[in-house]
Amino acid sequence: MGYFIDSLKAMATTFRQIFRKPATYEYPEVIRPRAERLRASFALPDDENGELACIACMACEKICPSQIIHIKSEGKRESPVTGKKRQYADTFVLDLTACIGCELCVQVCNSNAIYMVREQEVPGFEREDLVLNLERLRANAKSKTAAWAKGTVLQEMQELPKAEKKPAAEKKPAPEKKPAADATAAPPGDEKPAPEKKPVAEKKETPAPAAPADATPAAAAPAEAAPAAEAKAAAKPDAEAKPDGEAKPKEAEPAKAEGAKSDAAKEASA
Amino acid sequence: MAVNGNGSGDGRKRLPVVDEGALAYDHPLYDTLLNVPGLSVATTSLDALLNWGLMNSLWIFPMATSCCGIELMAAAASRVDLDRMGTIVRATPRQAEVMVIAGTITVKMAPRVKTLWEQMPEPKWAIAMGSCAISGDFYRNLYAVVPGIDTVLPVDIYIPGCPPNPEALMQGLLRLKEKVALRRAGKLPPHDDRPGMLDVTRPSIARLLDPARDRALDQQQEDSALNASSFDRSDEPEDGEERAPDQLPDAIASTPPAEIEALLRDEFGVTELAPKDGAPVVAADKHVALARRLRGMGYQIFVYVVATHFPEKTGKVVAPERFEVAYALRTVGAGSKLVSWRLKLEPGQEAPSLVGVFAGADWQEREQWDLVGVRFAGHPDLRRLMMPDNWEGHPLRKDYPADKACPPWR
Amino acid sequence: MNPATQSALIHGAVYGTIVCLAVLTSIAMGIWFERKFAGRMQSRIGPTYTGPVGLLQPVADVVKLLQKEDIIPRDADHALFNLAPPLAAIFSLAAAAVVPFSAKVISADLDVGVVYILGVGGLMVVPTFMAGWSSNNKFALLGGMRAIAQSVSYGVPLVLATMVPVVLAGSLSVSGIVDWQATHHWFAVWPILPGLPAFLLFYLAMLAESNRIPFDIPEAESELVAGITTEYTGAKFTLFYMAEYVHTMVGSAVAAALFFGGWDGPFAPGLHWMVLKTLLIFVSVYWVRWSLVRFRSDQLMDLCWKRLTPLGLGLVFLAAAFVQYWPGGAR
Amino acid sequence: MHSGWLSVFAFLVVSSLIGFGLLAASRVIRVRSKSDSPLKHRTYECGEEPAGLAWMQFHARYYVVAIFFVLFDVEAVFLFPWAVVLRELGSAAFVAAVLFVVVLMLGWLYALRKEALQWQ
Repeated sequence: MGYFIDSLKAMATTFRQIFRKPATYEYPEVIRPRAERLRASFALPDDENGELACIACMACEKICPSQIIHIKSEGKRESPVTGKKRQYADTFVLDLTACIGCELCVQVCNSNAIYMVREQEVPGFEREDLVLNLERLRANAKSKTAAWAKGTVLQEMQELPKAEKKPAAEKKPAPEKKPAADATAAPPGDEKPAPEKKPVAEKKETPAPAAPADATPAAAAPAEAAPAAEAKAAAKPDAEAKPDGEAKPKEAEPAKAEGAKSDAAKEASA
Repeated sequence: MAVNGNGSGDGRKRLPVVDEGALAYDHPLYDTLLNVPGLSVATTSLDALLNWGLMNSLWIFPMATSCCGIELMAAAASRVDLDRMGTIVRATPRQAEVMVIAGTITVKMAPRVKTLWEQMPEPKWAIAMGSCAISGDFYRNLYAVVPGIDTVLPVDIYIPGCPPNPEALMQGLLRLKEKVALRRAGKLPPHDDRPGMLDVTRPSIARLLDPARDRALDQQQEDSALNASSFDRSDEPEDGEERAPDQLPDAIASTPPAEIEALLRDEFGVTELAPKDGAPVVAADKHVALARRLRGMGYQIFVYVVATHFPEKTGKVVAPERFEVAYALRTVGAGSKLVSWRLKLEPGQEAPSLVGVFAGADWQEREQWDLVGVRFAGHPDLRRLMMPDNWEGHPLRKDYPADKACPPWR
Repeated sequence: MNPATQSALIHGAVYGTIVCLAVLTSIAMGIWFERKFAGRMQSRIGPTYTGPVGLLQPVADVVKLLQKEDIIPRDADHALFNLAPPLAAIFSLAAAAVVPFSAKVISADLDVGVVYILGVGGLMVVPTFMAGWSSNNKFALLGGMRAIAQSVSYGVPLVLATMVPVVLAGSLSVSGIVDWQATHHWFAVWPILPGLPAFLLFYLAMLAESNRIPFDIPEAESELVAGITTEYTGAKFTLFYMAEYVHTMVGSAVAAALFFGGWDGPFAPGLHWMVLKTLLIFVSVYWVRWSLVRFRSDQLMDLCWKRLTPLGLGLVFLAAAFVQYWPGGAR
Repeated sequence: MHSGWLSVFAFLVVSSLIGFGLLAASRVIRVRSKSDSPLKHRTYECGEEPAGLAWMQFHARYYVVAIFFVLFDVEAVFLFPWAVVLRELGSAAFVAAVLFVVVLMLGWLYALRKEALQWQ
């Protein structure tokens, strides 16, 4: 008997429910308010000068756990707007088919050049429809609302207390051979990324002043100067790629090391 | 593995052209009707009616293997309410049109998914919901995960997200409706040909309907699905023949650890302690006796058996390849005490099985054999537990390549 | 063929067509209504896309189901497998033959209509078990076994509940019982003691016979996938799906005729009253369905054999006593 | 009376037409799969290989239910004619039927006490 009374109570509950307003949002017509932190897709915004903010530092590509970001840059060139030399992401492919939405790429971006948006990408008929290229990512920046935070904001939230930050910052100015390694792991916010990238580019260029200075062709190197020839061969592709690199031999130490070797090569060839 | 697309002149790869127009079914009697002169108006309107019915009643078969399944459930609930577009969830594939693959598909699951897909009646569609189903997500290079379910069955709609929210599933179903309409009209869905992205999305095996796909692979996958659970049952125990644990006295007041130490030292000759945690290393031939003895002393819960593979070390520290098997037992009740010990095994050496002492050791030892490859001497039923029965190798050995392919599924 | 035979056949065929089509149409709308109703109970909306307010949703479902591929499992018994769905549809419809939808609209006015309804209703267990057995599927077989146990058990309270109006009206003809109620009083109203409990008993047994929640253990989705229909695709599944609803609908009509005076009612023609009463009972079935949870198998059996069967017998004798000893009860 | 059964027959024909007609209609418009995969025709068992046939012997425990059903249905067969003519026969018939059912219910009580009506 108790069961039947309970059943009647249950039926009364469901009956009352009929006259309440349904909780449904009729999706395509009515869009439920999106949560502030909903992260669905990506966007590449422009910087204040109206050009792509991304400087192809590859930090996001390196940190991505799913390895879905692929950036290619064709090196530095002059900005048509500001006239300054900077690096551009010439291809930026983000494969949304394997994205886990962890937002790490946003967190490591020092130039706020990538952020996540709240609107979902439209489901695709093909896997390729879900691959975001540069155009789609830039279009997203214009058409979609950004999720809750961008790179520097997130970095500030995670910033360590000042006292601990100091030694990390001091370590930086003493790179022996690889200033590139610090570029990705740079402590947030202490330097603008653009100058930080410079050593990377320069490191490639450092051998240049020595090798092509006296125009020593590799073929002319005699066989007895084996270590010198090796050093030269290693230096050569770079030298060819960037013949104008001799203009700034800034990093003294690596240049000296290379220079010593190429001096030997010079003597040998003479 | 597979070469995708038709390489064009400028050396940039093009996207594979999927043969969407080729329906997996035909309409024999109906097609005849369509060709009868004079009936064309009637059949055209009939065609429109049939298509309308198909579009507006897409029933779902949920292939929910992980977290995306929760969103799938949420999509059927009040906020989004898939029922608005006539979509209900059927538990049997025989009555569903749309298989929603929501979650990671492992190599062991893939034959089952294939079977269920085949068991759905035509016309049918598949929706890959979420990154794992689309591409295998960041497990896509892992030995046990299928790199995208479209390598197993033809996927019609890809819903991005990890996981996609319920609205995204609804949107996917609406997109599917578009596709159903197009397919009946003999048209292809709009295809955005963006060259140069292929390397990014290419799965390690060519997907279904891809022209580059090896047709033999379809057959292999089907054969594999047909024999998904076929294994040698000859060494399986008959009914009622299962080995019962030895009869031992019930729990006695648990022994203090110092006493155990003495016992190990004096009776079982333990001299060596494992580095780091100091667990005693017991000789393999004495270890069953030790377990029996400990059980008699009140350690009645078999906690774990964990095997670890140590590959051969060269360089500064030279060490031969070996396996270590860790065991742990617990006492029953409050203030429970733990005792653990190790076995060190050379490659090929077998660890005596504890199944005779603890019934719970059965599956745990099977798991360790399956994943690490330590054999347990005297185990009644030592076969694969986690991996498919036809799996080669033991994936948790250190020398096992993490991205090893397991044909035909990856 | 003599004219009487001919006219009887024509009468049966014409009214049969009308009744069958009317029942099928109303169950199509019933399915729509159920989905809307269930939606609102669950704070949802229910079908909206297909047709105005989703009214054409059941039509779309049937159109879709009819064009689905037909799969017969290799291990199944093909003949039985194919025969079960149409049989289910026929048996569920057949009981409607003797239900009076108004004083005139009745396909076949049998003088043993009540027995006919019980007999045909009892036959429903045959296609159900046929489907369960021939599928050669363990889920389907278990569903079939449960269906048999349930139908057979609940057949007894059903028979006993039906016997109450028979005793009270002294007639085995459904239209006779309705006539008696029209001239005297509805049995659910008076005599209140055997009448209303007998209706409730009939209602419960009807839910169980048509495998409705809370008695839907033969197709408990959480355990048995889809019960007996696990292996059925397309048109055959449609027939089962239809049969289930027809069974409920016809059961509601019989309940309306036996306990609520059928077509009897003021102001409006009899047909309207009958349809209204039938639909109200039909809707209440869905109200129950979307409010309660299902019984366990043993609870189901306990309820039937330990509670409902003795209760039914008691009600029959209460009714008999009323007829015998209540002043004016016999007339 | 005779004509009633003829009408029922006609009704059954109509309902069979509906039942089989739907199947026939579906035969015309349904699709045929081009795939002849053996997986398609395999018994559904959640994607697993079916473990044997479902046609096996198992204990259904319906023996008692069947006996009870027969018992109570036969009782119903006796009671239906009695119910119809109760008015004419008067209280003697009422008492007789009560006695009959009391005897029946004694059997039911016995079964209850023997726990034959327990389902575990």
